[in-house]
Amino acid sequence: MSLVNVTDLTVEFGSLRAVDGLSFTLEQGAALALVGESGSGKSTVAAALLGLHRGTGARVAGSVEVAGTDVGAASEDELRRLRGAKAAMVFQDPLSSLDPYYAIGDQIAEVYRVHTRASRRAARARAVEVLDRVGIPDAVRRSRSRPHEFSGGMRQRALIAMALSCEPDLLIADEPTTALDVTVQAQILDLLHTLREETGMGLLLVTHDVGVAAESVDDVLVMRHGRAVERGRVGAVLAAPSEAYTRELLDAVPRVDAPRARTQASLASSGSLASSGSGAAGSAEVVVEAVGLRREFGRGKRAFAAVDDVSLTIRRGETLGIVGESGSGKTTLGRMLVGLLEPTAGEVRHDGHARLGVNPAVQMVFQDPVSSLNPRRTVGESIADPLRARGERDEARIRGRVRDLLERVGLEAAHHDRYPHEFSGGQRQRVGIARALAADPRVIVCDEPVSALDVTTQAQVVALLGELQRELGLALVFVAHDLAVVRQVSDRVAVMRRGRIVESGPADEVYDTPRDPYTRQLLAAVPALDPEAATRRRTARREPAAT
Amino acid sequence: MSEALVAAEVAGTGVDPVPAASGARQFWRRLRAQRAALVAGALVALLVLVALAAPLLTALEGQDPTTYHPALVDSARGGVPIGSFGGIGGDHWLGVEPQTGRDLFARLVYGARVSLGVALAATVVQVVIGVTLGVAAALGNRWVDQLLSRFTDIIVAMPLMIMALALLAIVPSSFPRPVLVALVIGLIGWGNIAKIVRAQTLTLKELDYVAAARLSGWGTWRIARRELLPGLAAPVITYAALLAPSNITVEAALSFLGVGVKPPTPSWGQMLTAADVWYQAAPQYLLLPAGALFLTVLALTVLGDGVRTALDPRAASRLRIGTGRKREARA
Amino acid sequence: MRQPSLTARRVAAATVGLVLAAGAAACGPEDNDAKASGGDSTPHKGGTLTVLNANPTQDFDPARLYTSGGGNVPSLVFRTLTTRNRENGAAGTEVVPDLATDTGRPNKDATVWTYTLKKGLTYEDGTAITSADIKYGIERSFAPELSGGAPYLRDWLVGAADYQGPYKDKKGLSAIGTPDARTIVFHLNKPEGEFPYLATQTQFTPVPKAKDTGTKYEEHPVSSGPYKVVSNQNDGERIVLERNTHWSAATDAERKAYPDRIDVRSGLDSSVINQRLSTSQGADAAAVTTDTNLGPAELAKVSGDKELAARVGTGHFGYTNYIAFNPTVKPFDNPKVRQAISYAVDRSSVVNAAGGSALAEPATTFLPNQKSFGYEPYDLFPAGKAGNAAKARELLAQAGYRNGLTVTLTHSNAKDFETSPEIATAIQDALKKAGITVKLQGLEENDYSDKIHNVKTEPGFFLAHWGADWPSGGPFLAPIFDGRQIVKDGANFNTGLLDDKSVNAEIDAINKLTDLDAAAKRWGALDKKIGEQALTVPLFHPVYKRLYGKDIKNVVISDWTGVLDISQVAVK
Amino acid sequence: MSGFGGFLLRRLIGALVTLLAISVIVYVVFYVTPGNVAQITCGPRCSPAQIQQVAEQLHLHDPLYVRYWHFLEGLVAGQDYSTGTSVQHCSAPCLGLSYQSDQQVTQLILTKLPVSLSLVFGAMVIWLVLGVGTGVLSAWRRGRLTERLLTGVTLVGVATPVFVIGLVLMIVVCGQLQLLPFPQYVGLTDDPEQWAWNLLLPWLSLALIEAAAFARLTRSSMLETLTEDHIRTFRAYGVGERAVVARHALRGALAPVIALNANNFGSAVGGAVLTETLFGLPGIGQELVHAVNVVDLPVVVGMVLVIGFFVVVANAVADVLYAVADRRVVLA
Repeated sequence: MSLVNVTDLTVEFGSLRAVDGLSFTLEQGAALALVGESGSGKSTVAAALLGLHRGTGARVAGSVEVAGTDVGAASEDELRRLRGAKAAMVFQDPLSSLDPYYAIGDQIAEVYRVHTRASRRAARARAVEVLDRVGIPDAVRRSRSRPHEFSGGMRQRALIAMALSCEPDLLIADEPTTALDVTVQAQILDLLHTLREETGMGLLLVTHDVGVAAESVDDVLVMRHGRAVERGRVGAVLAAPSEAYTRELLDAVPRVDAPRARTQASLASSGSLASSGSGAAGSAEVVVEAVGLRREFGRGKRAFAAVDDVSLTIRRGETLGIVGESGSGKTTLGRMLVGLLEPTAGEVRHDGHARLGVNPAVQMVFQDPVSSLNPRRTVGESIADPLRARGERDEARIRGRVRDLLERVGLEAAHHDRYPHEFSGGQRQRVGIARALAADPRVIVCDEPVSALDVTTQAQVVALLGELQRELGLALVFVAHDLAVVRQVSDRVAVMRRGRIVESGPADEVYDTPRDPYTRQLLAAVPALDPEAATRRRTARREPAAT
Repeated sequence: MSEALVAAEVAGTGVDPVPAASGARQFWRRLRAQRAALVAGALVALLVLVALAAPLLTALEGQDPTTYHPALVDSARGGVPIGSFGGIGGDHWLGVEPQTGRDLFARLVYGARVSLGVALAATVVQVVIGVTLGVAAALGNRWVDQLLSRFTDIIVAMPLMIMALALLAIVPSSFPRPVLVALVIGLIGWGNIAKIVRAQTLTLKELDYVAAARLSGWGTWRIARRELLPGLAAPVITYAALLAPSNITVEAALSFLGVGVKPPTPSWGQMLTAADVWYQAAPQYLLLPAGALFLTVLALTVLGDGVRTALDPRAASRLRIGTGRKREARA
Repeated sequence: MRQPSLTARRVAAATVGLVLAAGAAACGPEDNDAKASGGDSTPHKGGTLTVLNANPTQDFDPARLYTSGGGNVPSLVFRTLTTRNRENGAAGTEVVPDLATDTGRPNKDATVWTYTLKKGLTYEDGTAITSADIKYGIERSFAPELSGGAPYLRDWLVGAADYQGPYKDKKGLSAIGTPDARTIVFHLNKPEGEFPYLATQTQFTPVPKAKDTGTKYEEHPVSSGPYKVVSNQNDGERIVLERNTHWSAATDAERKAYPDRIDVRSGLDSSVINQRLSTSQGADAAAVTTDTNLGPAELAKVSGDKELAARVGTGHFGYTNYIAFNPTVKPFDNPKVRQAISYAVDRSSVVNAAGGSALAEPATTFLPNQKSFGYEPYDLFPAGKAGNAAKARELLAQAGYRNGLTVTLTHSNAKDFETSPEIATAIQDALKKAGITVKLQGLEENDYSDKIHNVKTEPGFFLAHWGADWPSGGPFLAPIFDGRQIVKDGANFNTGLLDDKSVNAEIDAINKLTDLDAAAKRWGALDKKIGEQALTVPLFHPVYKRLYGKDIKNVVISDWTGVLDISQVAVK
Repeated sequence: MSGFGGFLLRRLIGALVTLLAISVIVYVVFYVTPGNVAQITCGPRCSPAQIQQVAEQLHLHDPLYVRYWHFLEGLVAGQDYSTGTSVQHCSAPCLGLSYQSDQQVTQLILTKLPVSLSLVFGAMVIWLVLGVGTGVLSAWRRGRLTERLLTGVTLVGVATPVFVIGLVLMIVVCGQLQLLPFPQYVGLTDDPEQWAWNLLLPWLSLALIEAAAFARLTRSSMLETLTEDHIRTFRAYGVGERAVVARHALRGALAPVIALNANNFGSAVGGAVLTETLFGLPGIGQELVHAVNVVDLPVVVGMVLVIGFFVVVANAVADVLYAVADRRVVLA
């Protein structure tokens, strides 16, 4: 008997069909990844396995059988016995998925008691045991901590511990590492792998990241629009996809190990490529320069420096990648470069002059396509802002210019009067780029411009930025956490950690021969698309992780 | 009937068929999905209509709110209205007031003008002051923020009825009373809305589109007007919808204390105050203003809830298990 | 949605004219249901009497109390030289001896009054009461720290005008002589035949100098009456009195003092008081109120309930509510205008606004309709029941206001029935018929009181009222119409600013009379004479209707106070 | 810990500044309020000379800033005053003497405060139990008849003026049914049973209206918490609905309720005036209104400061409770 048996599953929310006639099975102890872009219905499937759609108004058709329980027909009690005991789920955001008011150990114990009727004391002991098992140091003491006292990775471990507490047959992991930094992600994936080896439980992994799937599972099921596109062994599918969509998807995934595509080479070309402040002066003039930037937040004892003594230069036409994990200070640095934040110390020079405050010649493209556009104004108005701010009064000329910009970024002139919510994430990001361009900037700082987008869209936006740079001779600062994307777009790269630049230099040099141990650690943590390579690297990672 | 009224009101608000108003259109669609809110809205509209048409309605009845009818009350028994149900009849649709014999229907509909007018005007004053100071505190530097926030704290910490009593006593009586009452309620009741607006503005201020507007080169004033104020609309409307009914009660309370609008101008609070001792001898005298006040507050509250639900899409999707769709989009 | 803090609606703020401390004041029941109450109507000693009041008796200090006839509760603790006769009706308006052996022996022109104390008078601690203590009690009422009493002592006693009381001025008041411990002599600066009435006020109670604690005396004043103060919480909010064992009924012919204990609870809402009295449960069965009338709504209920109706005490206190004119303000300088308004007033509307015919009697005279005031019925500008609009128009036309007239009527916003907005609107409505448009100017109580009693700010046309300090025409007419009592730089009560030599002379002449009946007749005649000037429009005299509990016996309501006398009540 | 200490210190300074500002405002407002204080204090028939004496006695001729300075002095150092026969000391913090009753305002407050606190505390217990209970129930039973009924009842509560509810309750319960005595305040220490018995009705009238507001807040807060991710976690782990609501949703939903409650408590101390007046309870609110009517400035300032003090303290407590209830607030 299969551990999971899904036949013809259809889930509808109102008029939206999220899952459409999906069937798959998962054998005992096997691992399957549901891979797809946003809206593919993969998470809906995960929720359906535990019957979580009950009572929410969603219509579920088809049959779902998990560990011998017919989820569709089961009574509330039967469902409760399934949930947590036979099939446990790990969620994406470990902070919000744990109750902030209770100690972690208590929460795990509570779940354990629901299924085992164990005594309070035994349940607490079990909680400590599983916390220890997932690698929480000093588990006895830490079990008394509340979620906010844990780091992101520790929280996810705790959530996994909760899942383990009743020794389920199936672990459903819904984007378990998406909210985590790449190094932490690697640790969590390793943990999942180890646990599976040890307990022999089945794993259903839901992810948008093909790399994560490659690291973790045996089989992969690619989904799109609620339907299955392709299923097969993970190695086979990744190496030789049979469906066009899978190919497209794979092509769009940026590779951290591939050198930068020369087609995107910038105007500045080889000259500045080598320039890293090491002496090989570039030919193009410096447009933005940061000297000894420091920025503190908070006051008194709580003060800390988000950015600490950072100096860098950006030359006309080049792309500077700034890469780092969350909390490394890269966004703060980006905001100081454009003048949205004032540095505590040091200065930003635009065209050689120290400058406080914003400068239309230095623009920004933001991360969140939702919050970067005013939802109450048409995109045309938003794009026209820099024009009007400059004093342009001629409506016809403004409209013409906005139309040009819209078309330039791959949108239609007819989009002028539409509101942001009518656009997709990628389109909104294009609007953001158009607005930045409207100011005729010399530099655009892109703060995680593609991290909220699906990979295929990501690739398009990255390509657009490259094109624009070539065409307009823009300098780009590309701030991102995704090492692969940064490598793809950057001429030079700076790696940030705890507010400082630990390593910088030409992109290929940094990626291929990293000098700083932190850079090496980062690169080692990036999931590989090749399962075999992933295994090799996992083994390699275990050694430093053990220390 | 009520739905037609609401529809009329909605149409009158200028819903534009082009997508430019899609936000508003969505709002109305969500609002219309709530039957209770519709009924409440219709009731509010009806009340406003009655208040506006007060002279017309009383003319129809053939009475006015100030004429005494000593012959219609029993002087020996403290002035209870003569006749059943407080003297209800063709001449006096809802009977007459004890002691004076003034027409209750006329006083009730004229009272609606004062009660509604004062409450709504006070709400406007509260919103204007609250939004101005809240935005200023959020956008100003540390000192401005400290000063305004402290000031807001003080206003919130003052026993407001007491200040209202004092303020109403200070202003010369030649000042039009209903305007004064509205102003005083407005001037003392803006503390919480300022706090809400400040908090909301601080949130909005951090949004990327505001940063983008700054990068465009706009100044603070323009950003406040174009980028922040529209974003404040939802919480402000929601709060105002809750303030309005509470202001009606405040007006009634001030009348209760004898510092509300001056006689012979009728207001519901004033009627209620005069009537509460008559609950046994002339129950309709108490029930009419109490009922009117109750219905109005109820209708405004339900409408306020409806507006809030319509403005806050989360309210619509409450209790639905997150499927991760939202998160995927972010990831 | 919190209810905003509300408030004291029925806060009867300081009433002008006369604060009826703990419901003092005069009068008498017409329908004597007093004797009808209870099966066994014989009163017995014992029990606790509860007094439920709206307004606390603040400043329970004999120097500070402003009473008519010594007040109701205060009179249980403070005996005075003379006191009011504790009888029903008109008999109750007489002044009788209390501490003194008689009501005072005047010299020939009534400028020197001599009193002799009874023998065997003691305080609550058993020490003897002396005439020096009475003198000291009067002296301390001049201390600015202990302000509050009536103005007569300062006005009448020789050399008292600038006296600042015994704390600042150790020499004392030379106008009061105490030749021996039982004799006290008062020297007045003009003839005052009504001095015995004044001697009923609490300032005439003895205060032992050794026990005087200044402003703190009110917390425990030394009793000379049948009860002593056991506790006085929160400035009169709750006063508990118990029997004073040193009081001797033999020296006190007036006070019966049946209950053993009297519990005065104040600060209650008037509708609560009436509800409690009508329910009459538990301790409330032995409860009375001295300051809360039945409201019109309650009256409507009571009148349909025989049991309740039998427990209503009706009384009259010398009191008049009226419209006042300031003849220095146009158009009220024109007597025709004042007369027109007198004609136009609709007294039945006004009476209804004041609570109906059971609570108010239409007034056409300024003096209250009681014999002791010298009441002589007259109606100089007959308005009939509903006002004579035609006559009013005619007079207006003569005055040159053929097309009507717009005037402003000033009134208080206070929620008492006397000057309330309701009465103002009733007048407004009535004058409309005569072509007079009335704008209302409602002022907050303090503001109103300031404005109408200041010659500089006095409005031309406003609502006012006046009550008797004692049941006689003197204190009723003199402050309002005596030209020499116009106060330019302080509280002025002669709001008509009347300074008529013949009126002043007549007032002086009557004050010389020590035959109070003869005086009363001449007060009545004077009232009518002044009435011709139409400086006021009398509106109504209030009637007191007060509930009392089921167990209350021996109800006595005099025309002096108009409320049941606690000193006569029994609860067993 | 130093973070918490610093927070308290900042709060304290802020509260002091707020209270001082309030006292200044009250001084100014009542300075310009019409009403001749000396006349009111002296009595209606005082002569101009007497009024002068009284005005001097009360320092009414001093300029505003001098009077305010005296007030501050008294607050810090106390003040001496004469009763006529002796000199008494009003020890710091002295809020001065009432113009009307010559009582020390601090003592006046001490006698009135227990009444108001009894009223508000008791009412608070009732409104919390009723309000939160109703709110939780209606959130849990969302969409069913129970919820509709409860929503209806709470709306009625919200829409009814307290002066109507109080009066009708008293007349029906005490007058007609005679279930309870007509309320009169009995000290808690004197007779706890009578204390509670007498206050029951005032508690109810005050609480019914507040409870409605709390029910609404609890309901919406509860509905919001029920959509949170951690609720989903426990559902997905087979924890029963009852436990999810009781243990996890309620805890989160109560944070804003706690905050509102602390705020409400402060303002209710001064805001229960009507209840106090209606039931004849000699509390702060009743005294304050009386003092306003007779322009008794020291009493008004003192009472307003006490009320302000409660509001400020309650707000601080609300913040602390909020932070304690939700540690994320401090750290995140």
